[in-house]
Amino acid sequence: MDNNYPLHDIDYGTPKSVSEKTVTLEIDGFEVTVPQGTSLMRAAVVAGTQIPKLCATDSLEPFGSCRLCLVEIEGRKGFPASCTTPAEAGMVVRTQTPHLAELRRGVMELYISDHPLDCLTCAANGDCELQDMAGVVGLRDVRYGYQGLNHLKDQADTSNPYFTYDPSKCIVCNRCVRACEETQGTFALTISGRGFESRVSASESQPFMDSECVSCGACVNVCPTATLMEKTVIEAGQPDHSVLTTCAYCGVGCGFKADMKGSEVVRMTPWKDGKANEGHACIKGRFAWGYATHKDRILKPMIRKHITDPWQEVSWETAINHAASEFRRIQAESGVDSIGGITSSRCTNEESYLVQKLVRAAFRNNNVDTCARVCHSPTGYGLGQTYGTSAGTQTFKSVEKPTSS
Amino acid sequence: MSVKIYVPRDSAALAVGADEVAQAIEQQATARGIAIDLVRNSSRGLLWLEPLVEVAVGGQRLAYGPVTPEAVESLFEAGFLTGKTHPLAVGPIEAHPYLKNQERLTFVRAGITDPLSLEDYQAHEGFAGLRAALALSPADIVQQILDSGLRGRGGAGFPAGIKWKTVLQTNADQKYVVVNADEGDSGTFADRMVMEGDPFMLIEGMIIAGIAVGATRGYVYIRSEYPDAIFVMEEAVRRATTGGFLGKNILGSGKAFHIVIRKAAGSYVCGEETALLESLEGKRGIVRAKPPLPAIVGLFGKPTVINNVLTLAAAPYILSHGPKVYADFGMGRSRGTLPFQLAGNIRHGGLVEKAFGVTARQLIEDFGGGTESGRPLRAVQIGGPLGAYLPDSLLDTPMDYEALAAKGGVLGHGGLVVFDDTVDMAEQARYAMEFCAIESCGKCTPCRIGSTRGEEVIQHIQAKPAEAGAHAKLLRDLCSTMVNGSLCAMGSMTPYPVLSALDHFPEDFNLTAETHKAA
Amino acid sequence: MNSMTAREAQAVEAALSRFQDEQGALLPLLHAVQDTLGYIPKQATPTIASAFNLSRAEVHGVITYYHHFRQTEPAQHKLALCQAEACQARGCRSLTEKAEAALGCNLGEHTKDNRWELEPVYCLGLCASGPAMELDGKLYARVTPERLESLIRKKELS
Amino acid sequence: MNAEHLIKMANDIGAFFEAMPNREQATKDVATHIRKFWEPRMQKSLMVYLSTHGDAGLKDIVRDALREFHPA
Amino acid sequence: MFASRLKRRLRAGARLIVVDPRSIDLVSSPHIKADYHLQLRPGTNVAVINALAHVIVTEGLLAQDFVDQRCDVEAFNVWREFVARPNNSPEALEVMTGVPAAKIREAARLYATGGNGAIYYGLGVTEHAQGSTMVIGIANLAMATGNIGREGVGVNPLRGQNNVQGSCDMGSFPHEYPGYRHVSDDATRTLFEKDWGLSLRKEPGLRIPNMFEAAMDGSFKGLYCQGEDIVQSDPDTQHVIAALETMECIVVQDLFLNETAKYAHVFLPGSSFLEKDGTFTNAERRISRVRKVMAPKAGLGDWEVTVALSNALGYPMHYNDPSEIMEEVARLTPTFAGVNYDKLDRLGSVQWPCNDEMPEGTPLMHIDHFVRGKGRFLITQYVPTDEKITPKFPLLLTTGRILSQYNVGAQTRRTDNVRFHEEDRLDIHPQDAEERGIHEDDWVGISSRAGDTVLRARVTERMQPGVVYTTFHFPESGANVITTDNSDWATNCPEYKVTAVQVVKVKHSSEWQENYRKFNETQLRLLKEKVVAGAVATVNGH
Repeated sequence: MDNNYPLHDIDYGTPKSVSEKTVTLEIDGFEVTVPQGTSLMRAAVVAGTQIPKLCATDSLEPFGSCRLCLVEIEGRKGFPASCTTPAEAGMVVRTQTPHLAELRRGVMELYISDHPLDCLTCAANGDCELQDMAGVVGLRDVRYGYQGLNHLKDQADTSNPYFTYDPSKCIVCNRCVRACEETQGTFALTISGRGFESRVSASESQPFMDSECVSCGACVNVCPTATLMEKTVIEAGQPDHSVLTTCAYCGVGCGFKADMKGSEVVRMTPWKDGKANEGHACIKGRFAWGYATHKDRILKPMIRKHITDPWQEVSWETAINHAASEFRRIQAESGVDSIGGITSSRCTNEESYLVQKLVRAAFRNNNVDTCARVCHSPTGYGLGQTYGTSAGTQTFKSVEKPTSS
Repeated sequence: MSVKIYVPRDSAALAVGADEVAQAIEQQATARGIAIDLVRNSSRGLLWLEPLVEVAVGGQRLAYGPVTPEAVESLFEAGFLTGKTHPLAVGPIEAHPYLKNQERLTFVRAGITDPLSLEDYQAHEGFAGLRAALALSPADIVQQILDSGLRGRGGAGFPAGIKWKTVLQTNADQKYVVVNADEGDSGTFADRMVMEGDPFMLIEGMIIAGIAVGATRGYVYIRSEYPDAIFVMEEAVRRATTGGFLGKNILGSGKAFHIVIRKAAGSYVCGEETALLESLEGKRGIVRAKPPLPAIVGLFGKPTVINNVLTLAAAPYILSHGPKVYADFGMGRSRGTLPFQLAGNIRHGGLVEKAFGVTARQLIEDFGGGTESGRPLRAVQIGGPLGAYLPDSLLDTPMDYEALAAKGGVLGHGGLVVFDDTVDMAEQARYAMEFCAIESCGKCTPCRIGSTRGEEVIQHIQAKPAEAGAHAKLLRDLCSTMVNGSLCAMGSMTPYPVLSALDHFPEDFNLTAETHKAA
Repeated sequence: MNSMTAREAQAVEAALSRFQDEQGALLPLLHAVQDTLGYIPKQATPTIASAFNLSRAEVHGVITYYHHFRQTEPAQHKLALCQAEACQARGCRSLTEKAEAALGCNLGEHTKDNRWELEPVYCLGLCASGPAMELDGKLYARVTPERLESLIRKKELS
Repeated sequence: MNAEHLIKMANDIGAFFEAMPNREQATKDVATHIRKFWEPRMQKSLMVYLSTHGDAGLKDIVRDALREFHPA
Repeated sequence: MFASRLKRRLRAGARLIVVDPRSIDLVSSPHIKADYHLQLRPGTNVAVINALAHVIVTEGLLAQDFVDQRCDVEAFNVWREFVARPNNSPEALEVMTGVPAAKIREAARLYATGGNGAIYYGLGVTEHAQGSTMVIGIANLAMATGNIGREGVGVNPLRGQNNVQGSCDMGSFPHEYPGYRHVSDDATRTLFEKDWGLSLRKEPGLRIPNMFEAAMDGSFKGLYCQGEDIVQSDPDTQHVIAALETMECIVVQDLFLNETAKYAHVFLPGSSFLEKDGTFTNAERRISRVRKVMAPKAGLGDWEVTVALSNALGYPMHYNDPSEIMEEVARLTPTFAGVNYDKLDRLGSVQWPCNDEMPEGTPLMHIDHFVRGKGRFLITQYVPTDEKITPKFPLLLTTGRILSQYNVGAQTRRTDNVRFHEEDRLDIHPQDAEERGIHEDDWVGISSRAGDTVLRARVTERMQPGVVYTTFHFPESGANVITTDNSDWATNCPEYKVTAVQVVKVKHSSEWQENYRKFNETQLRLLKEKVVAGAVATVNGH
């Protein structure tokens, strides 16, 4: 299909800085200029280098917990985390040195010492950042063994109909907790306990369905492992291609990637560059798309004489000709104005346009209305009368504009 | 005229029966029909002598200690009220070499005054620093702190004046002064002694900082293990407010400052400044990534001076005596004095305030009198649970941030914990990892998982001598990951005691010279 | 969901009325509840969360983070023995063994009849006079095994 | 069409415009609104009803506005 | 979704005024606390907006410069005189609205002086007898305070359905061509007549409620209904059904046999959004592409069905692809002149107007001047709704939706979302519940002058005393059996938000529900017993 869109977007690690001022620095010998406030991690991506990372993702504020993204900066002691260190003019940064390699391997060795070794049968196989990073840092051995204290026996929570939470695979990167706070604003997740016992907890360490979770999927979206995972992907496996589209539920019009396996949807992922939603979504668009293949779908045209009659399944041609002849008959008997049409706010612009054209040009009257009648027709009237346009005045993003005028 | 008798109420005295002693003294006095004026002072820091009872006789304070309730009757019998001798007699306390040989700038009033008496405080130079500060511009106050060379006493040793300056120069509608009184290091108790023994000094230091940087609210974050300090500080804030030293109009200056005492809830990491701020905000006390610095984005997102108790407690002296007097003490970049705390297996445990530069050996032998057990000293842990264990051979190192660091040591909060030769250093190393595992906030991976693995690896070394070499290597690699990779000192310094034990006492780790070298 | 007992509700209400409007005062509130009841009832989490404009998750996260806070009723007597280095240097390890033997429960546990709980504590600030401990809120230093046994006996009789 | 409904709808329109200070303009606005939004059948039904039953139920402004509409 | 963005801004320090009869989550939820919750009585919106305007005018909080430069000053003066009248003061309206005057005053001051002020609203504004008046009142308020024409301000309806904006833009209203041009406008009509090759009518057509009226009258007998379930979603269900039952040919095009299809004579299978190419226009006028990820399951796309019907009716339509439909829209609609699929593919999306002047679209409207030229104030006399409480119907019912369900629920009820919202419930304040002996989970009968139904009760302090609430996601709930035929004076938008009702504890479902159950069983049986393809179709006309 020519509609294909990359399955995985580039992850810049930290959000874009909006500063108009720029700084120029050197990363691994390459000069790069970025807006002031840009993290070293993001600047590195701009310069063409992906610094290893697990807790950072560009939809969330930097957190600095995984310690894989450490770098060396000339003239500075230690190994600052590139996600939380802003780029400064004149900095000379190295993202790959033997010492950094050793450090990253050391951290990965710790991660894997408390992680199941079931990559091949894991639902995230092929789409797991932990797996990727183990490869990137060249982890070859876990000298701690696997007999130490661990969470491998933690039980998965499958209470949510759309995704599972498997704490045995959790690396406590806090991405889910932060997404629930920063992206969704529900604060349904936290970490319970501390130290080695730190565990992602829905509300009061409850099953997700009993918690404050509203199933928006933001946590699932940012999870770098198989800890929070769509059940559809667990069942069907990883998608093989992706098509950009727009959610058909509410008036926000979220951009989505339909992640496909052949002609089957396996996941709807909110599109990062969708301007209405910027990578976020709600339970409906994210998960409630199964109706499209529901057994209740009627796939053959049907006709009947009276509503007390059984339906007759017929060909498209028969059905359409029947409808047309009925309409013509009614118009002949009761006048041109005795029929009409209703367009749907659920259908596309093109479809709505055609239905109103059908009414005006083929029915030869203006008896066309839309279900917007029963919701927003006063908006159209009121704003039309006062401002001259029957529509909202701003972009959604406008709400994020600071208060001062 | 009634006789003035002093019985400390510092918790180190209370824990060994000071209240019972005070009660016994009152009973005896009543029974004998003697009028006494019993003052509950604080401790002077000669803790092996607590409860240390003092009697004011002829312009001197004569001390007896350690006094038990049972010994009180004999003290009366012996005529201690007129300074007569007794087996527990210590003599004129101020002449005691332990005290006489100190350089007390911060602990100048400790044990002398009634900690909660505003009159007593002011009679002993109290609030002189504040009055001096009120006559200065904020920038001038900050300059005096800079000139004094005062460095943060919490362990990191960052110049206090630079912090203050940053806060002063950051514009905000609200700024804060936060006192880090989460003194969780084993072997340290100087903060506690300041708060219990001279709380107005800390309050005065906070007000000075507030005026200097433009903050009107202050918080004191005190660990929940210090109930007495919390009680005394709360009472002191109440009294200082009533006395016009706190509130909307400090001493009629038109400047405002309010103090809230907050109790911690059992988290060592909350002694790290950003975790402390999280905790004050009512959150999980996990460490924030820096930048931004608390001086710019601190408590509730506002510019915040966050200093240790001893740091702020030094401010009144600097302001009242001038920065030069203070800076004249010390050595190198470590200016002024540090209240050292002698703890663990030591004969004369207590608080010794000395200028930087004194050696550990001087502290332990000259002041501390060697081990309490009388057995040979084997190791001293300096700077709390994240501090290195030093063997006897390194005890002549001067106590100065840089000089100690050069020897792999950490001055930290100035606590020295002495161990005799019965100590098992592998067990001490294991404990360091265990403590980290118990207290890790869980945010960063090297600390969260590394501490648990560290404990396991050391257990392995202890249990399987044959594999000690390979595991010692793994332990060193882990320590390197923790040192270089951790987000805060909890993870990055836990390896200090571990590695120092491994380096100086390999025999305790089942290592031979050969396997030790290989690891 | 179970609701709080009248006593619990009253304690939570009283604490809320003191701290609800103070910025960031979740810890003081939790302390106040625990100081009154000896623990923070699990059922109080939703009430506290809504009063503080927090989620239940956040309150839960805070309560479980701090070792001082507990959600179960404490034993009748609490003995906390310092386990930190300064007390180690002065024999806290053997003192702990004594306590475990005397009470019949391990460190970090409580007795079967819930009359005693034996907790570790990491530094009471009595490092020059260890081993130190806290028994039902009162501090003791230079504790000898004999002294510990006599204190336990005294509590048992009371 | 149900005349009662139509009268109510017309009066509701009248109620909005009658608050305007310029009565002449307001009356015109009522008429314009009906013309622009009511399908001819509705306009006609109302006019027929009024011509047979009288306009007692109408607001004054609506009555004035409807003068422009000629009964079918 | 939008709430997440809004809350982010609130957490960053923005202040919030909530006007809602219910204590919704936005009033108080983690890290969100409204500065003012104006908890008005349902149906008094216009009174509240007038009171807010009164405070702004009489306390000198107007953005006079903005008004002078940007608005029709004469109309403004009329408005100012109107809202300044004592009968529009918060104090005068306090008893009626139930909102303390002082709160209104403080909220008005905050909106007028708190820096950028933006208004976001949903159906609580529009679905009233005075829905249009309220929208005008909101528009007035934004102009009076200069909160229009730059980032961070504005008037923003939040649309319930994916393409509410688009279907209106596309000329779905009986009085308007695409681009909101009246059918009586000769120039526009001529344009379409030329393009479509025939003459067009200049009188407005029937609106949905008018269609029902005309059906009852016998003058409306055939309907082509694409993707809407009027039986479940329109008010006064029994009236709607009665109207449909009189009709001779109802053609329903949908994914499922929805409630309306149960009254239909022809069922044409529809396609889901996954099966179609096209565009949706969201609440911010953003036109985004919908892309086909699978072939239409029924063989034909929705647009192809409409084309086929038109062809069968003798008006031939020729399109090879939906992009050609958009080309026609662009050709005939000035605000869409610059829209085409290539551009949408390139930019991701564009916001109309998109034309030569604004080739990449218009994120922000009314920057230097209003689209109509000068902004026009209109006075907004408060007219109480006819739905008033009486001894027989002493409570006010207001209806709405819940996050996990979508409108009539035809889709979401067929997903696991039902586990988040298994049934429609009646929310009732503890005081009202106690008076009636109602406890949580009890079955309660709700009756209005339109009809009655039975739901289970949820006793909650989110409600104010005297007001009850339910959702309408499940057909068997019959929420719209209760709602009346009252509607907005200007547009006939139904007054879903105010219905006088009584609520009593009951043991059985309502008569309507019993009838519905039987009817539904019959219809499902008729579907099951359908004569399958291959059999001879012998449906003849009348």
